Amino acid sequence: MITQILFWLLSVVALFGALMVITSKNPVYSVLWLIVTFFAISGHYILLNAQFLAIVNIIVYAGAIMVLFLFVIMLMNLNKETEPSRNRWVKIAGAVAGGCLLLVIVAALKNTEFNTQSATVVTGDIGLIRNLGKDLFTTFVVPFEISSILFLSAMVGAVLIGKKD
Amino acid sequence: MKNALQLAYLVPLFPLLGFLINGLGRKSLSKSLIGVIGSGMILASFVVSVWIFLQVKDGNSYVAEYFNFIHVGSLNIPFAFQIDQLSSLFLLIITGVGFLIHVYSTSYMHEEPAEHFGRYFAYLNLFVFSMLLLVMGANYVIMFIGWEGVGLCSYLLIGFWFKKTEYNKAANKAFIMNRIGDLAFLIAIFWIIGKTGGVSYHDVFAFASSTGNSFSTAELTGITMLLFIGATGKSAQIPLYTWLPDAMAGPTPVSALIHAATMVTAGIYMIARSNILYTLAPVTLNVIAIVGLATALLAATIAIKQNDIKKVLAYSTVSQLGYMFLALGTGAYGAAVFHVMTHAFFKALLFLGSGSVIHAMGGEQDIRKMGGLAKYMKITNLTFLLGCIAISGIPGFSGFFSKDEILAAAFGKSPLMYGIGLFTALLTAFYMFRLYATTFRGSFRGTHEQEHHLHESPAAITFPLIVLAVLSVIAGYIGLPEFMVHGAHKFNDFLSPIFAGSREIIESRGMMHEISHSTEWILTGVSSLLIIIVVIGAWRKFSARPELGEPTGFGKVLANKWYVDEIYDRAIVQPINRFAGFLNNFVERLVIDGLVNGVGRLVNYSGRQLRWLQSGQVGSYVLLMVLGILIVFVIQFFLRK
Amino acid sequence: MIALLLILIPLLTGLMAFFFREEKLARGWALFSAMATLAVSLLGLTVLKSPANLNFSAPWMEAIGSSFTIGLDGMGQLLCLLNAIAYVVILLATWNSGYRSANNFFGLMLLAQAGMMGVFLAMDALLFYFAWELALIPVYFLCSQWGGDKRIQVTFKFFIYTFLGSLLMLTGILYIYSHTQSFSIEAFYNSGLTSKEQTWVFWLFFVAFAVKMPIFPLHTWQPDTYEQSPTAVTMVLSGVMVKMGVFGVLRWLLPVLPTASYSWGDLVSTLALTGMLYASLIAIRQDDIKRLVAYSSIAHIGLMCIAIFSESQLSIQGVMIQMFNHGINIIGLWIVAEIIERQFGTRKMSELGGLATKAPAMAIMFVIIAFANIALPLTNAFIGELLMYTGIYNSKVTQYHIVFAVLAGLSIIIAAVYTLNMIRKIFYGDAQLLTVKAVDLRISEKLALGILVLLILWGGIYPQPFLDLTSDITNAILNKSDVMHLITK
Amino acid sequence: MNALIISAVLGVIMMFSGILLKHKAAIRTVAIAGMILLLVANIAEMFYGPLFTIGVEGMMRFDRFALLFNTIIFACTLLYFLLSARDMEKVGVDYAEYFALIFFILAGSVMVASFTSLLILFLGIEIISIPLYILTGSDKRNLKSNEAALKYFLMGSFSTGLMLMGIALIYGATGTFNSALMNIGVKSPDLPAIAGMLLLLFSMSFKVSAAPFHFWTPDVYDGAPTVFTSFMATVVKVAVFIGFIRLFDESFGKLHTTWQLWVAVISALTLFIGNITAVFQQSVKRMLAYSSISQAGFMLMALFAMNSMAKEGILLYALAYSLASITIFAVLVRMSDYTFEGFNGLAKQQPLVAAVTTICLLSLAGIPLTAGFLSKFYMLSAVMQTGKYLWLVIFGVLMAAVSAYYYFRVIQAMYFKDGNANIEVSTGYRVLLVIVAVLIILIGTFPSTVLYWLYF
Amino acid sequence: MPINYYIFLSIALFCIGIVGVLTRRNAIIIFMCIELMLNAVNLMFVAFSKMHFMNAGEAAGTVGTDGQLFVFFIMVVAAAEVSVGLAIIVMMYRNIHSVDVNFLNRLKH
Repeated sequence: MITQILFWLLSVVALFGALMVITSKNPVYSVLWLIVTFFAISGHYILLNAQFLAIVNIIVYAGAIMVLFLFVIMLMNLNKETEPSRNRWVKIAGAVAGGCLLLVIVAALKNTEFNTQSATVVTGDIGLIRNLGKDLFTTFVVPFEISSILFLSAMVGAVLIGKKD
Repeated sequence: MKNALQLAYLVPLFPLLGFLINGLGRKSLSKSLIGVIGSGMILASFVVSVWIFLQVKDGNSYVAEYFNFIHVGSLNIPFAFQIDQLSSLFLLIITGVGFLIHVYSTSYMHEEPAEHFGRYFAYLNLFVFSMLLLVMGANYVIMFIGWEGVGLCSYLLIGFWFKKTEYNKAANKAFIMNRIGDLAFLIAIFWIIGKTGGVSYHDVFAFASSTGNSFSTAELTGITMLLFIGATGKSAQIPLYTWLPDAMAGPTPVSALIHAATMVTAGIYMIARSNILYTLAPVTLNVIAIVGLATALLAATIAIKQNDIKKVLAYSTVSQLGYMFLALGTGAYGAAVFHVMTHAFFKALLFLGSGSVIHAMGGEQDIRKMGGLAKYMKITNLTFLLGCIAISGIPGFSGFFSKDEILAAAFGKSPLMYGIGLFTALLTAFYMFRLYATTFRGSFRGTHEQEHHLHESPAAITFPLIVLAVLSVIAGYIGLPEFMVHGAHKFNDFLSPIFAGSREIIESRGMMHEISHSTEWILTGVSSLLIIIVVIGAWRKFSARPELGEPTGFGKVLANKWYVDEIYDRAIVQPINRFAGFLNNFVERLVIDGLVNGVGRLVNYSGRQLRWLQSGQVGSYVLLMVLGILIVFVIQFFLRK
Repeated sequence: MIALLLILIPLLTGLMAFFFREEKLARGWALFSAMATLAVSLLGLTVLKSPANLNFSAPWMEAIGSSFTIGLDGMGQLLCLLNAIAYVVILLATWNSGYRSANNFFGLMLLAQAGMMGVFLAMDALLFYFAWELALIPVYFLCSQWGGDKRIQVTFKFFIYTFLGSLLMLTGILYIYSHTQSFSIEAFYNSGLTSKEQTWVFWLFFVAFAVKMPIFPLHTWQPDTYEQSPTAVTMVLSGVMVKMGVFGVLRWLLPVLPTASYSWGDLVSTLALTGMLYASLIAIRQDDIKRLVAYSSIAHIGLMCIAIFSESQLSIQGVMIQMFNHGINIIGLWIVAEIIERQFGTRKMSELGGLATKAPAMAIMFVIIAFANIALPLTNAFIGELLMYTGIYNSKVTQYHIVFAVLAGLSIIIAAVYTLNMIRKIFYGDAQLLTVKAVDLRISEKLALGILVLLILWGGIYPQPFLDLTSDITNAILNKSDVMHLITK
Repeated sequence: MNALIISAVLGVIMMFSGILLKHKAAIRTVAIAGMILLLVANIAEMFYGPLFTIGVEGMMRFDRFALLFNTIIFACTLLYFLLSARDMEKVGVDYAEYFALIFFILAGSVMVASFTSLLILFLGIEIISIPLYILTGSDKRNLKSNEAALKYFLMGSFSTGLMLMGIALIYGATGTFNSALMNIGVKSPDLPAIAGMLLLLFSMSFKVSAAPFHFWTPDVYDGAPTVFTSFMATVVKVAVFIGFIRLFDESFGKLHTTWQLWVAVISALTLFIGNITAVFQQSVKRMLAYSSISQAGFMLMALFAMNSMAKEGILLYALAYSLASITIFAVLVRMSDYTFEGFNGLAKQQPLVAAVTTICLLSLAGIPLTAGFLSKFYMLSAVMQTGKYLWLVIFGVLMAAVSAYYYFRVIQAMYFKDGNANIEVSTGYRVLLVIVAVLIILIGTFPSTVLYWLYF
Repeated sequence: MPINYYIFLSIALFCIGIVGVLTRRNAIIIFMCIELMLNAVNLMFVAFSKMHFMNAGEAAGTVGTDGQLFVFFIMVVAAAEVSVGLAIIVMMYRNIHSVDVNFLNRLKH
C-alpha cells in the first residue's frame, strides 16, 4: 500500500521533472530538474530493491555528471535565456513524433504476457553490493576489464580534444 | 556430237573473261585491243551458241550441273545451266545482236579516253555475261542472279558518263525500280522454295503439273503474279515503266542492246520459261494481257509527241514490250518470243540508226533540229527506213508476221483487245513515220556547222546497221502463219517442246479458241490496209511540214507523258522522303533519344531533390529517423499480420 | 589448345603492347599479334580441327560452380575468324593514321579483341559474362580517349547503356544459376525453368543482347558512338562487337530458354522489323557517311534478329554466315569512310563528289562493297539474305512469317536507295573544291580492301564451305530449342 | 582473444610512445610493427589457438568466422597505416594518440566481431564509437571537423539510447543477454522482443549508415579529416556489419521472417538514396561518403539472405570494399582539390596512381575480374538463393548501373579531361599501390585462393 | 506493482527524452535529454531484473543480477560519453562561441 503511493509519487515527480527539463528555458534549471528526475528514479531503484544502483545513480549521475554539466554551462555562462527557441513547427513536429512513438509502443506492449507479472518490494537482496560485486568480479569480469579500455580511450579523447595547442 | 552442249559453260565464260581482261587492263591496253577483245569474246560465244543451237534444233536439251551453289539441309540449289530451245534461241539473240553492237561501239565510243573505253567494254561484256546467266540458269536463283546482274550493268552503263548528275539519277531510278520488281521476284522464289523445297525449273514445273500434292490455284496465282511484277520491273510495264525512257541517258549502243534488244525482254523470257505455271493461273494471264495492252497503248500515245529521237524509240520499245505481254497474256507464248526476236532486230537497228544520226549531228538528239538527213547519210537512211517499216508491221517485213500473230491471238481472246491492239499498231506506224519523216525528209533545220559536219558514219557503224536491216526484213519468214502456208511456222515448231506442257493443259481444259483462217485473212487484210494508210499519211504530213512548235492542249499532256513521273514523285517519293525526315528529325532525336536521356535526367533530378533531405540540421535528421521508426512500428504492429 | 591460344595471344600481346613506347613499334606489334591470331584461327579451321584442339577446360572458381571452359564449334570458328581477319584488315587500313600514345591505343584494341574472342569461345555462363564486360571496358577507354569532340558524353551513354544491359543479363544468369548451381552451358541447357521463369530470364538476357545488336528502340547509342569514336574502333564495334549480341542470342537465348523464345519471338521480331524500316528510312536522310552506315547496320542486324526468331534451319544458317559477311562488308565501308575523312577532314557527303575520277580504285572497291552491302547476287550478303528471307518466309514458329518477310523485304529497296545515293554523292558528279586534290588508295589500304573484296566474292560465288562449317551447330541449336515440339504443344 | 588483448595493450603502448618517442617516424614504425604483430598473432590464433586462455563466461566466441574477419580488418588497417599513416601528421600534433585510439577501435571491433552477449556488443560498439567521435573532431581548428564531431556525437549517443532500449526490451522478454539463449527464449510472436529487435535493427543500421538512419554519414565523413574518414568508412563500417550479421543470425534466427522484410526495405532504400544522391555530388570525398552508403546497401543483402553464401560473401565484400576504398582515400588525401575537377589530368602526371585508382573504382563499380564484382556477385546470388524478393536483386542491379555513373566520372576526370592534378608519391607508396591493384585483380580472378581460408 | 507500469513509465521518460532531442537547440540540453533516455532504460532494466528474479521464485539465487550489472555498465559508458561529449561541446564553443546546433550547417547536401 505504502509502496503504491510511493510508486505513484515518484513516477509523477520523475515525469514532471523530465518535462521541466525539456521545457525550461534556462539551461541551469534544466540541469536541476534533471537531477530531480534522477533522484526520483533512484527512489524507484530502492523500491525495486536495487539499493546499490540507487546510490551509484545519485553519486555518479546526480553527483558527478550533472555537476560536470553545471560547470560547463557556467563556463559558457549560458545561465540565462540565451537559446533562441526553435522554429515553432519544428517543435510541434518533434513533440507530435515523440508522442506518437510513445503511443505506438505503449499500444503495442499494453497487452503482452507481462500483464500477469509484477515487480514489487519483496525480500530480495540481489541489489546488495555483495551479490553484485561477486557477480561483477566473476561472471562479468571480462566486460569489467574491457570497460577500462573504454575509459582509457575516453580519457585520451578528452585530453586530446580539450587541451589547447 | 553431244559435246557442244557440254561446252555450254563457254558461252558465258568468254564475256566474263572479256570483262576481267578489259576491266583490269583498261589502263594498260590500247583502245583497238580493248575493242577487239570485247567484240571477239562475244563473237566467240556467238559461235558456240550457233553450234549449240544446231544441236538443240535436233531436239536435244541438256541440264549441266557445275557445283553446289547453296546446299542447306533439304534445300539444294546447284549452279546449273539448262540448254534447250528457248534458252538457245535467246543465246543467239543476245550474243548475235550483242556482237554487232560491240562492233558498233568500237567506233561509236571512240572519242572516249582509253580508260573509260575499257571500262565501257568491261561493263558491256559483264552485261552479256549476266544476261547469258539469266537465260541459261537452270533454276530461279541462277536466273535471279543474272536478273540482278543485268540490272547492275544497266545501272553502270546508264550512269556511264558519271559526271552528269542527272544521268546518275536516271541510273539510280532504273536500279531502284528494278529492285521493286526484284523484291516481288524474290518473294515468289521464297514461296516456291517453301512449297516445293527446290527452285530448279524441272522440279517446280513437275510439281506444278503433277496431280495431287501440287500448288493450289490461289498459290499459283500468287506466285505467278509476283513473278509478273518482277517482270514489269525488268521489262518496263505499267506501273514500273518510267525508268526506261530515262535510261536513254546511257550511250546509244547501250540503249540498243540493253534497253531494246535483250535485257528488257528478260521478263518475257521468264514468263515464257514458266509458261506452265501461268497456264495454270488464268487470272494472272488476264491481268498480264490487260497490263500489256494498257502499256502498249499508253506508251504509244506518249511516243507520238516526243521530240527526242531516242525517247521516241524508248517509248516504242515500251509499247512493243506491252505487245509481247499481251501475247503472253493470251497464252500465245510462241508469238511473244517470236516478237522478242524480230523486235530485237528492228529495234536494235533503229537505235543504232539513231545513234548514227546523233553521231553525225554531233550529239544532237532533238528531231526538230534535224531533217533532210537522207541525202547526207544514205545507208543510215535506208536501214532506218527498213526498221520503221518492219516495226510498223507493213506486210512482208518481220514485224508484220510477229505482230499479226499477236493480234490474232488477241482477237481469239476478245475482239476488244484486238481493237485496242490494232489501234496501238496504227499509232506505232504513225509515230515511227513521224520520226522518220521529220528526221530524214524535208530540209535540214540544224545549225550551219552541224550541216557542214554531216557525213555518213564509218563502216564499223554501218556494217551492223546493214546486217540488222537484212535480219529485220527476212526474220519474219521463219514464222509464216498457219493460214498462209501450212506448216511453215518453223519457229513455233522449234519452240514447241517448251510450250508442250501448256498446250496440253489448254487443250485438256478446252481453253483453245481457234479462229478460222478466213477470219484471219480478214483481220490481216484490214490491219495491213489501215497501217499502210496511216504510214502514207504520216509520211506526207511530216516530211512536208514537221511540227516544230510546242504542243498544246491534249498534245501537251502526251508530250509530258501523262505527267506520270510527276504523279509518282508527288504520291510516293516525296511523302516517303518527308516521313523519313520526320523520323530523323523528330522521332529519333526527340522521342526515342529523348526518352533515354530523360531517364538520365530523371536520376539527376531526383538526386538534386534528395539532397534537400540532407539539410545539415541535426534536429531534422533525428526527426526523420524517428519518423522512420514510427512508420516501421506502425506497420509491424498494427498493419502487418 | 587453339581455343586457348585465340584468347591468350591477344590478351598477352595486348598487355605487352602497353610497354612499346615507340609508335611504329606498337603498331607493328599489334599487326604481328593480329596476324598470329589469324594464323591460329586458320589452323583451327584447317589442320587442327580435332575436338581435342578446339576445346579446353581448366578448373576455375569451382567454389561457385564455374570453370574456365572454352570451345570452338562452327559458329565460334566463323566468328573468331571474322574477329581475327577484322583486326588484320583494320590495322592494315589504319596503318597511316597516327594516334597519340599509340601503345595504349593498340594495347586496348588487342584487349578488346581478347574479350570478344572470349565471348565467342565461352562455354561457361560466368566466363561469358566476364568476357562480355572485358570487351566493353577497353572500347570505352578507346572511344572516350581517341574519339571526336562529343566523345566523352556519347561514349559514356554507350557505356551506361551496355553496362546496364549486361547487369540485367547477369541477373538472368544468376537466376538460372540459383536453379542449376553451375554455370556450365550444359547445365544451363538443362535448367528446366518453367515457362513463367523463362519469360523473366528471357527479357533480362534479351535486353543485354538487344542493346549490343542493337534492336529498336535501344539503338540510340549506336549512331552517335560510331560517329564519335575513332574509325578503327568503329570498325571493331560494328564489324565484330555487334555480332556479340546476335551470337549471344543464338548461343545463350534460343537453346537455354526455348519456350520463352518461342512465345516471345513474335514481339521481338516486330521490334526488329520496326527497327529495320525505321533505320532504313532514317538512313535516307543522313548526310554523314558514318551515320548512314550506322543506320544501315541497324537495319541489317534487325533482319538477322527476325531470322533468328523464325527458328528455321535456313534462317539460322543464314544468320550464321551473315554475321561473318556483314562484318566483312561493313568494315569495308568504314575503311573507305575513314580514308575519306582522313583525306578531306569531312564526312559530309554534300561536301564530297567526283571522287571516281580522282580515285578510281577507291571508287571501284567501294562500289563493290556497297553493292555487297545491299546483297547483290554473287556477293556474300546475297547468300545470307536469301537464306534468311527464305527461312523467315517459310517459318513455322510464327503465323506472321509472310508479313515479316515481305515488310522486311521493303528494306531491300530502301537500302538500294540510300546506298546508291551515297555512291552518287561521294564518287560521281564533278569534283568539289574539297576533292579536287584527292589521292587514290595507298598500298596498305589497297591490300586491306582487296582482302575484303576477295572474301566478298568468295562468299558470294562459292559459299558452300561456310555453310558446311555452320550446319552442325545450326542443327544443334534447333534441336536444343526443339521448335517442332513447342509448336505441336 | 589474442587480438583483443594485444590491440588493447598496443593502444596503451602507443599512448606512452607519444611521450617517449620524439620522432613521428619512430611512432609510425612502432604502430606499423604493432599492427603486423597484431595480424600475425591473430593468424596464429586461427591455426594454433589462443595464447591466453581467459574464461569469458560465454560472453564471446572466437570462432573461425570472427578470426577470419579480424584478419581481414587487421590486414586492411595495416594497408591503411602503410598508405596513409604519414598523412595523419597533417591533422594535428597528437600523432601517437591517433594510433592509440585506432588500436582501441580495433579492440572494439574485435569484440563486436566475436560477441555472444549483448553486453559485449554494447561495450564494443561504444569502444568503437567514442574514439571515433574524437578522431572526427581531431582537426580542432577546423570548424567542419568540429561540427562533424558534434553531430556524430549527438546522433551517435542518441542511437546508443535506442540500442539500449532495445536490449532492455529483449532482456525483459527473454531474461538473458546471451544471444544463443535469447534465440531459444524468444516466444514468437513476442511483441517486446520484436520491438527490441527492431530497435536494435535501427541502431545497428545507424552505425552502418543504412537509410533512413544514414543522415549523419555524409556530413561526418565529409567533415572528418580525410585520413580518418578513410578508416571509419572502411574498417569500422565493416566491423559493425559483422556484429550486425552475428546479432541477427544468432540472436534473432527465430524472428527471421519478421525482420527479413524490413532488412530488404532498408537495403533497397539505402541503395536508392546512396546512389541517387551520389550522382549529384561535386566533391569526390562526399561522393565517396554516399558511395559507402550504397555499398552498405549491398552488404545488407547478405544480412537479408543470411545463408552460407551470404556469410562468405560479406567477408569477401568487406575485403574488396575496404581495399578499394582505403586506396582511393589514400590518393584523395594527397589531392589538393577534392572536387571532380581536382582529378583532371591526373593520368598524365601520375599514370600509375591513376591506373590503380581506376582499378579500385572499377572494383567498387563491380566490373568483372575485380574483387568488387565477385563480392557483388555473392550478394546478389545469395539473395537469389532465398528465392524470394527478386525485385531486390533487380533493383540492386539497376543501382549498380547508376553507381557506375559517378565512379566513372572520376575516371573520366583523370583520363579524358585536361588538367594537371598531381600528388607527390614515394616509391614505397607506388609499390603498395601496385600490390593493392594486383590483390584486387587476384581476388577477382582467383577467389578460391581467398575463399580457401573458409574451407581449410 | 504490475511490471507494465514500470515499462510505461520508463518508455514515457524515454520518449520525453526523444522529444527533448527533437525540440531543443542547445547542444548541452540535447545531450542531457539523451542522458534522460539512458536513465529511462536503466529503470526498465532494473524493473525487468526484479521481474525475472521474482519469476524464478524461491530458487532464484542470483537471477536478475545481470540486469542490474548491465545498468552499472551503462552508467560507466554514460560517464565516458559525458567526458568526451562535453569536451567536444567545449571545443565547439571555443570556435564559434555558441552551442546552438542550428549553427551546425556548414556540412549539408
